[in-house]
Amino acid sequence: MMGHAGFVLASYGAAIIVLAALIGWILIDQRIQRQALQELESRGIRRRSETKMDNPS
Amino acid sequence: MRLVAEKLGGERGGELLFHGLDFMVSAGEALLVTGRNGSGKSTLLRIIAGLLAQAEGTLRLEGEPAAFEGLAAAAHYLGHLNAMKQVLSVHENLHFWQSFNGRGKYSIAEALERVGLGEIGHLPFGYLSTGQKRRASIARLLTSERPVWLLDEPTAGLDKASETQFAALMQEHLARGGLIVAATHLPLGLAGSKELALGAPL
Amino acid sequence: MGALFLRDVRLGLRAGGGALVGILFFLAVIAVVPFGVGPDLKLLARIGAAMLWVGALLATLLGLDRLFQADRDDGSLDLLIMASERHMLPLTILVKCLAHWSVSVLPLVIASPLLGLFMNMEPAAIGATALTLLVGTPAITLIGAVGAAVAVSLPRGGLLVSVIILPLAIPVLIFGVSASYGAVEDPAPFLAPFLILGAITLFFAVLGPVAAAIALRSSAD
Amino acid sequence: MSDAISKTGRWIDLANPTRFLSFAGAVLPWLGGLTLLVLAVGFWMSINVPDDYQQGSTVQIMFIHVPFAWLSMMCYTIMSIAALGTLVWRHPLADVSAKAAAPIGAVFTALALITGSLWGKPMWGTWWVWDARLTSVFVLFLMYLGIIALTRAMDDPAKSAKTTSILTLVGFINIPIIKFSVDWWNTLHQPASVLRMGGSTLDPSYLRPLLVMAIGFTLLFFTLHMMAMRNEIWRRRVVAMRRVAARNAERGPAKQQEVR
Repeated sequence: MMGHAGFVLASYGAAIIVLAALIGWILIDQRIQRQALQELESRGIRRRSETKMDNPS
Repeated sequence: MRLVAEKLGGERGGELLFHGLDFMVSAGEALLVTGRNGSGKSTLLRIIAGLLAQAEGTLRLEGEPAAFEGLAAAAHYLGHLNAMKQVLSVHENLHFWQSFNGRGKYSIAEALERVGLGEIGHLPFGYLSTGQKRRASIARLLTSERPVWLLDEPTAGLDKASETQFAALMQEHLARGGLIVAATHLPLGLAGSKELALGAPL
Repeated sequence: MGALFLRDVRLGLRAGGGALVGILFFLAVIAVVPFGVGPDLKLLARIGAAMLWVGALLATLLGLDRLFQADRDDGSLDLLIMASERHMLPLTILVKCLAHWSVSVLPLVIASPLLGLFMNMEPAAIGATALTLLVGTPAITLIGAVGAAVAVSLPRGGLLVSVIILPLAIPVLIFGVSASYGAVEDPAPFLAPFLILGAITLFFAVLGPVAAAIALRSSAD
Repeated sequence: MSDAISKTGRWIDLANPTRFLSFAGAVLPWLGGLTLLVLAVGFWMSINVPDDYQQGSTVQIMFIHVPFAWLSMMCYTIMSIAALGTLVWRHPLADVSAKAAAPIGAVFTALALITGSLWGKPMWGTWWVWDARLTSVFVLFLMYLGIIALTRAMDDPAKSAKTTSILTLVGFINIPIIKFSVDWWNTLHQPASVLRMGGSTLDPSYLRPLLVMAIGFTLLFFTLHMMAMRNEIWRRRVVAMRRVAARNAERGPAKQQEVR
């Protein structure tokens, strides 16, 4: 009953790897969206709500 | 370089749309194909592009530049559809066609600038309006070099300003020794172009 | 050609999650099997390789009808055909098939070992099945290209493509499954059917794109 | 007058995601730190438990397997509530929440299956059996993937929100099935030992690290969910701004023409 350390290690390892991948994916996604927002803002594009605030037509 | 058609006939769905067409377009010339709906304008263009087989007659390109072998290889075809992917950006779309079809006189950025889309090359193609999509498609003609332009209703969906812009692009292409065959029912603003009226009763 | 491959891979990954649907279908088919035959682990282990192959075959057929349809719908197909002086059309089709395979079939092959565990298969059988799937599924995609090209101008060609292709894909299934069994059952050989499977894939790598090119040219209207 | 009302209505709609963004920005560092702390303590506690007389060292798998399984169900419940929020109250954040939760839930479900498999092999002698509990969790995993595929298949968020919500709610019947499968059917999987009538059957030396780990992973879920929701809001803003950009570009050259 003591020879099961491999299974314990494998399950902890799998959990860490998969969770790290999930966190990494979320962080990468975060960076992509932030960059896209910054790029659009640097082009002087704003959302409709904000442009409406400027010139209520 | 000239495009020569002799006794050309085309059919669609087993029905002969036109026959006995003779025309010749030389370098620097534009041929406007006119006619009512269903008279075979699109069919004629697709035959010239090699996408459909002609029912009769011959069609050849004489004295084409050595880089292009055959009519289809020397031609740009701008059909009803824009041949662009909605989810890819305009730039990605053009980049694909440029690397697939070979480089032209213009870079992608220049071509987009010429059609007035320089600002929005980074946007997915699907976000563009109909006219913008058409202009992006016109930019494709500029990014790869082809002496023959086959244009099927090229100005559909374009506003007046873009039409003028496009007319200038066509003039430039003709001045460089290219030739244009365009199916249209609107005047394209090309000075000194020939006209071929289809749809005369058989 | 590299550009075409990249474009198709990008489209497959970006648009609508087509790759995910294929793998989901595969998982669902495999999950349904134990309900059909009962959760007898010995029986599942015996039919495991065959079920994985059938599931992969069906999942591969699933997205094939879009192979040329998407390009036809937006007019790209005309330009691909017109460019055949620069890029041979069969080669273009081969590249499109490879891109399609890498996006929507390769994930199935990668998932198949996990499903092998669900079917209680032995490690050797799982390895052999994954290997035969890796070698054999390209053949299904390449045969499928012919069906997709034939059905490209039909408005609802999806089901028709599957029906056309299924009989042609049977040899792939036969040799794939027999190679998988050959790896675990003693008298049956593994190498011979596996090599035949590889040969089938190579054969269709030539025949499929050429036939599809002819079909595409004639179907243009 | 009606114009003003519709404008304020729109303002409230817009204010919610905006308020959420500033809230998330303020809370996330603390939540993330707390998550790390609790998980570290839980991890330290769980590697120091004595071996079980029956299960040996594999009992340590329980400390991650049970939280993953619990989270896989909690995540689906949250998505179902969000689906109700989308269908009944049309709250703009509800759809964002459901869409952001689906991949996280799928990952936790996959981990519950993987760790369960790794626990089952030494205990039962097989990686997988098709009994009620395991099968229903596998079905849950398939449903997560189906929901993800559906949200990705439609590019219009407003349209996909409704269909996805309906699918999510229909799939919710699976959650009680998972929960009670061990009681309703005779399965290999052991019955619930933590949450049950008449107190836990688990020895306190196992219960304590398990609870700490469960809290830690729940915190992790909320941290990730909040981050994913923020990403989703940003993604939608990018889409909206790109559409504005396409329209603006159209106005540009036309104006120049007029000037000329």
